[in-house]
Amino acid sequence: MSEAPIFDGDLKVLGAEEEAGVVMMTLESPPQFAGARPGQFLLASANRPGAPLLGRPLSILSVEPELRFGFGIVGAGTRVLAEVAAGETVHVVGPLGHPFPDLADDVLIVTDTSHFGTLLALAEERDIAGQRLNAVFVTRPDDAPAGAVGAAEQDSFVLSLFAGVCNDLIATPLDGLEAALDEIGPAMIAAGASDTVMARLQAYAEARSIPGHAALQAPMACGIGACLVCIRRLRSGEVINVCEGPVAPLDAPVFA
Amino acid sequence: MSEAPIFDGDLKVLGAEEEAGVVMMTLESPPQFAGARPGQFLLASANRPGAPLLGRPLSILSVEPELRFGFGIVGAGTRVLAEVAAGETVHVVGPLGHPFPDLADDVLIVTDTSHFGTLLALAEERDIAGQRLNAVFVTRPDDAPAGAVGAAEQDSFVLSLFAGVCNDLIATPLDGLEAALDEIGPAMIAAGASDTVMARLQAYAEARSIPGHAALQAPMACGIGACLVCIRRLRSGEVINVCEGPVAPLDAPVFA
Amino acid sequence: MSAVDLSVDIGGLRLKAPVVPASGTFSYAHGRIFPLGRLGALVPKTVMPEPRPGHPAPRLTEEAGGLVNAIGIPSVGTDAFIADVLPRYRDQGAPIVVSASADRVDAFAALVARLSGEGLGAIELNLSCPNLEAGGRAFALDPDETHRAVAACRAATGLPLWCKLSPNAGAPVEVAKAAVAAGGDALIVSNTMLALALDAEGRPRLANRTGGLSGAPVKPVNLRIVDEIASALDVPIIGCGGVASLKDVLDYFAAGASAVAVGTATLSRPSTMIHLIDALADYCLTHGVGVRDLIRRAS
Amino acid sequence: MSAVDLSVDIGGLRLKAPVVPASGTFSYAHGRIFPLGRLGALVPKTVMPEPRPGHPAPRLTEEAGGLVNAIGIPSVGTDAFIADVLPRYRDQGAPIVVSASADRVDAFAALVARLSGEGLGAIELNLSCPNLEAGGRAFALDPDETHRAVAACRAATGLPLWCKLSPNAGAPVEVAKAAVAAGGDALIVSNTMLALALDAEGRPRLANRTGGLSGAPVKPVNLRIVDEIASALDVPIIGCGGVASLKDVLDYFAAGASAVAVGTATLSRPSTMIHLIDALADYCLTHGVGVRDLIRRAS
Ligand SMILES: Cc1cc2nc3c(=O)[nH]c(=O)nc-3n(C[C@H](O)[C@H](O)[C@H](O)COP(=O)(O)OP(=O)(O)OC[C@H]3O[C@@H](n4cnc5c(N)ncnc54)[C@H](O)[C@@H]3O)c2cc1C
Ligand SMILES: Cc1cc2nc3c(=O)[nH]c(=O)nc-3n(C[C@H](O)[C@H](O)[C@H](O)COP(=O)(O)OP(=O)(O)OC[C@H]3O[C@@H](n4cnc5c(N)ncnc54)[C@H](O)[C@@H]3O)c2cc1C
Ligand SMILES: Cc1cc2nc3c(=O)[nH]c(=O)nc-3n(C[C@H](O)[C@H](O)[C@H](O)COP(=O)(O)O)c2cc1C
Ligand SMILES: Cc1cc2nc3c(=O)[nH]c(=O)nc-3n(C[C@H](O)[C@H](O)[C@H](O)COP(=O)(O)O)c2cc1C
Ligand code: FES
Ligand code: FES
Repeated sequence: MSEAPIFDGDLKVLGAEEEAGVVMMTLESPPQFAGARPGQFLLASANRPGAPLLGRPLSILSVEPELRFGFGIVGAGTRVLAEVAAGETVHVVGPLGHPFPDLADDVLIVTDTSHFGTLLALAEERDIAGQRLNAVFVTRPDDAPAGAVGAAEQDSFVLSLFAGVCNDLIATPLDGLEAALDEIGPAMIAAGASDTVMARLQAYAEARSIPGHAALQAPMACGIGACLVCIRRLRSGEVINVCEGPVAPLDAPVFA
Repeated sequence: MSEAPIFDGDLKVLGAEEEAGVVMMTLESPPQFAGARPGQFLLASANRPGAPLLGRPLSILSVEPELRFGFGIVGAGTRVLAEVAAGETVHVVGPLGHPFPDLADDVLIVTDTSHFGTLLALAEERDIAGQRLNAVFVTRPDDAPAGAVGAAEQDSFVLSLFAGVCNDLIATPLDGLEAALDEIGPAMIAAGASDTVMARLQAYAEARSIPGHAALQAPMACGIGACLVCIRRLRSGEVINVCEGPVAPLDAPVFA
Repeated sequence: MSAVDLSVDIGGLRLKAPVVPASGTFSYAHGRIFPLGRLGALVPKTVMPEPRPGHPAPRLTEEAGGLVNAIGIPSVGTDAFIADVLPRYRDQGAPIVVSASADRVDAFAALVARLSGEGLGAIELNLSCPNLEAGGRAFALDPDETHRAVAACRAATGLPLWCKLSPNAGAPVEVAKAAVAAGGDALIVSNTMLALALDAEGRPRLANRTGGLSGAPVKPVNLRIVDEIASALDVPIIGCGGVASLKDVLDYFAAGASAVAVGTATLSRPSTMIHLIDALADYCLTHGVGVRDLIRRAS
Repeated sequence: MSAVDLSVDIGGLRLKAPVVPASGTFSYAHGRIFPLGRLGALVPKTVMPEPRPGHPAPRLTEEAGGLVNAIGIPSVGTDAFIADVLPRYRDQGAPIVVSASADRVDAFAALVARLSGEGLGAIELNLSCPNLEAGGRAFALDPDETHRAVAACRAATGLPLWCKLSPNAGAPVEVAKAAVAAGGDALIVSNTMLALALDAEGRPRLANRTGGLSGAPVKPVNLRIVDEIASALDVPIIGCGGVASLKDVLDYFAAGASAVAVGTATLSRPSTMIHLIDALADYCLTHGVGVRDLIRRAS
């Protein structure tokens, strides 16, 4: 896998729809993306004057018939990407990173809007395989900043994406996280969410010896392990390059 | 005049039409422009990401009911300005510089495409006053570079602008310049053209003691005499700031 | 806006607003665009002792989102400056700060002495002129040469001296220390960075071959130099280089400046300084802070 | 494309194309994007004698159309580098040029000696590491310290030495002369410019506070330094800083470089070096010139 070819070039935008500050985008799918799996990502940047230099890491949702991903509008990079219309091109580097490792059939997804792409990819893959997963989705306070729209509106749109492909889906504010987890009693967890959520989840899983995997995020430059920009600290004292993940054992990272 | 207020701000584009690599543009006309006259100019820049920092000097054609100017697409600045559509804004500083001084009633215009704006302003003003002027227009070789279009096509479009407002209009290649001038036998000349044309015109006028005025061009930054960027050499050994002209006595500048 | 007190003290001179022109990009003619009295100070183009022509054209080009200029400090010389230029800056409601330079220390001091009787608010020493007594290297590249020039000017005037440094110096903090030790009252950080711009055929775009880079590309560098100097010295600093937005002003303040000078942005949008003063007043009002609270606020 | 001979000689090492990676922005993993053998050389991230963690995150931010980085040269150390990293660069059809650094001269020389037996094409001396024997100022800021470091490395190896300079030096030509006098075979001009980037609250965006500016904003400055050095010295120069387009390559050649190194543009568009090699071949073909004709062509 890690020696597979990586595509680097412009791809035509086939579709782009924005709702509640989230954009779902599809591009032509070049052959290098065949076989890409949940957890893997691409770097995308708008070919527009004034766009940031660096591509933004975004999880791959599916690769056929079209290359599909979705992103929340967060800062300058995603803002200009959101302006790109069908017919224009986007610069793409990928597929990058490694997919989730083998997961239990009944692995529980824990996520929130900030990391929805990576976990939605997993939920969709399992749905297609006829194996719908359960998910816990942590919502934000209504007044949390979420760009132009309200956090509640954005969260509810993202929830609707999971609702279509999950079995049980529990939406809970952060203080209900443990209760929601107790309700399901997971044997294994696949998670990606903001650090506050992850710190509580890590403690919960550790207390109950539940194994799991965490999809990490960090700002990136090269996406392939060359620049050492995308580091996250581990509890061992080491650091890892997120782009060489982005999935790590749930008990490994420091969630500050 | 030189203490009159100068406008500095964005103006809405009311119209923009491109033909043969020449754009005729109209903007809302702020009060500061009232009374601006031929020879005076503005600095215009597109409010678009990636546009050059500095405004480009363009001659004012008319100020009411709309602020009007025309420009050839030459390099980066005029290229992005040509992309601006009605409804967008353009950043404008002006009116700048000083108008032509008092000219004889039968002053002869000598120009070419590179300096058409300044002399077209004069021709239009006299036409409105019911005093059509004669003009000699120096055409370029057909294969001269003129951006995307051919020089012949561009010259003939610019000629049509003069044709509508001039009395006699002689179009001639450079080597016919003196013959064309002889044909008219001007008592006074108002000229603006490329240096090659101007050098020959200066020699012609000097040999015959014909007085005249030259509209100069130079790349600019401030447009008001502060930065000392827009200098041209004079035969006296001094230099002048074109933006404090742009009109100078025909016998003063060095046309290299 | 006028309700907010934006005044700062720059080395003995009180400015009603912490925004001043960068020398060489501003003139009294800007009074046709906005009331000059709104500025912190009026700073004409650098004056030199004798008349001089400056460099041939082309003198300016755009590069990397900034400008590269090689004007070469043309000057009418001190006499004509005092007789013909200076009067146009008087009685505008803002102090006049004259930028002065020379290529020898004694001429520098004589020029400063001469300007002292002209009712100025301060004198700005442009230390980036080639120093003919040290092989043509700008004074501001070297702590010793800077000390020599500033000390001589100090002895020549009682006016506040603002010393304008160069980002081309290898040890800017040492140069800053020398300027202050020699009696400089404030520092302008800083002038342009030596640069080269070529055309499509590999020829220099400027007649002088190299020039000085200004605008957005130099801001992160000058901001770092302000930060280094402010950590090492207690002296008023005017941040200069790439100031175009309120964020740029706040950044220079956070790094340790108490005022900013604006050059390239004035060329591109002449009213920039006024917009910045308004935006700063608005920011102070909205955030309930004084302008002096912004200096090194996160350090 | 392959019909055109783009080869150049850089201080004793023949490169099949005059485009190489800037250390720290490239790895063997780029072989998944393009054939590594097309590059002039393979240049891994700078290796240091001992394992070290580098700076905390955040390590990178965008600013002024470029990047500011403070990675802090994390390294696995020499042993692990030779055992685990270096093998991944072998047999790719391009010479390996290892970028090495240390914070003391003896450690620098020992590292270079150690690398000498590893079949490299050349060793690149990253002279921008803080020099602990001179108060933490980078070697490349000072001609004497540069001479000391390069001379010690020269004595330690027979391989070509490429010396990477710093644009923060006040007298880059003096540093270049020192590097060449001490036995440097080629110069890389140059590393990043010290810079500061702040967030909306005036706090540093990078954990290390300051960082190094790269990309478009530094190009006009590094181009000027290349020009100055090429006028003063006869030594092969690799232009580095803001190379992203064919025009940038041609500019560095015109200023006096015989090759370019590409960093920031590789981060933004990983295949940039390949596109540049193709575009350069195309240019030479169309204009009927050899790549060596482009060096200082308008001087
Ligand atoms: C492997 C991976 C997969 C991802 N998948 C998705 C996805 O499918 N959908 C989605 O919406 N987002 C995803 N992200 C997050 C996405 O990359 C960031 O939201 C985006 O880079 C922000 O860029 P910006 O220019 O809009 O914001 P910026 O202005 O760059 O940053 C805004 C804020 O976000 C932080 N930030 C910037 N980049 C990142 C980053 N890469 N990771 C975490 N924080 C960052 C900044 O520090 C800053 O606080 C993923 C990130 C990674 C690392
Ligand atoms: C007072 C004045 C009035 C003018 N009026 C008009 C007008 O009404 N209509 C019109 O089409 N043009 C006019 N010009 C010329 C116009 O300003 C230039 O064509 C324009 O600035 C070129 O900008 P650019 O970015 O497209 O080209 P650039 O890429 O900046 O330059 C392309 C070429 O043109 C040269 N050039 C750049 N700026 C100028 C300049 N200001 N003057 C002369 N040469 C320049 C450059 O050296 C270069 O060779 C006027 C110029 C002046 C000084
Ligand atoms: C066209 C031009 C002319 C300049 N002339 C002078 C000058 O005469 N004296 C001086 O001290 N600095 C001069 N400078 C430098 C500016 O004052 C200022 O220090 C520099 O441009 C950085 O600020 P900026 O990025 O805001 O332009 C000049 C700069 C430009 C662009
Ligand atoms: C993320 C990053 C990491 C870097 N790491 C190193 C390094 O380890 N060693 C080194 O000599 N230069 C390093 N550099 C500097 C580059 O090699 C190069 O000299 C500089 O970035 C200028 O070139 P550019 O504008 O093409 O990026 C690094 C630059 C960046 C942006
Ligand atoms: S983004 Fe470069 S190492 Fe991860
Ligand atoms: S453009 Fe500034 S002096 Fe003429």
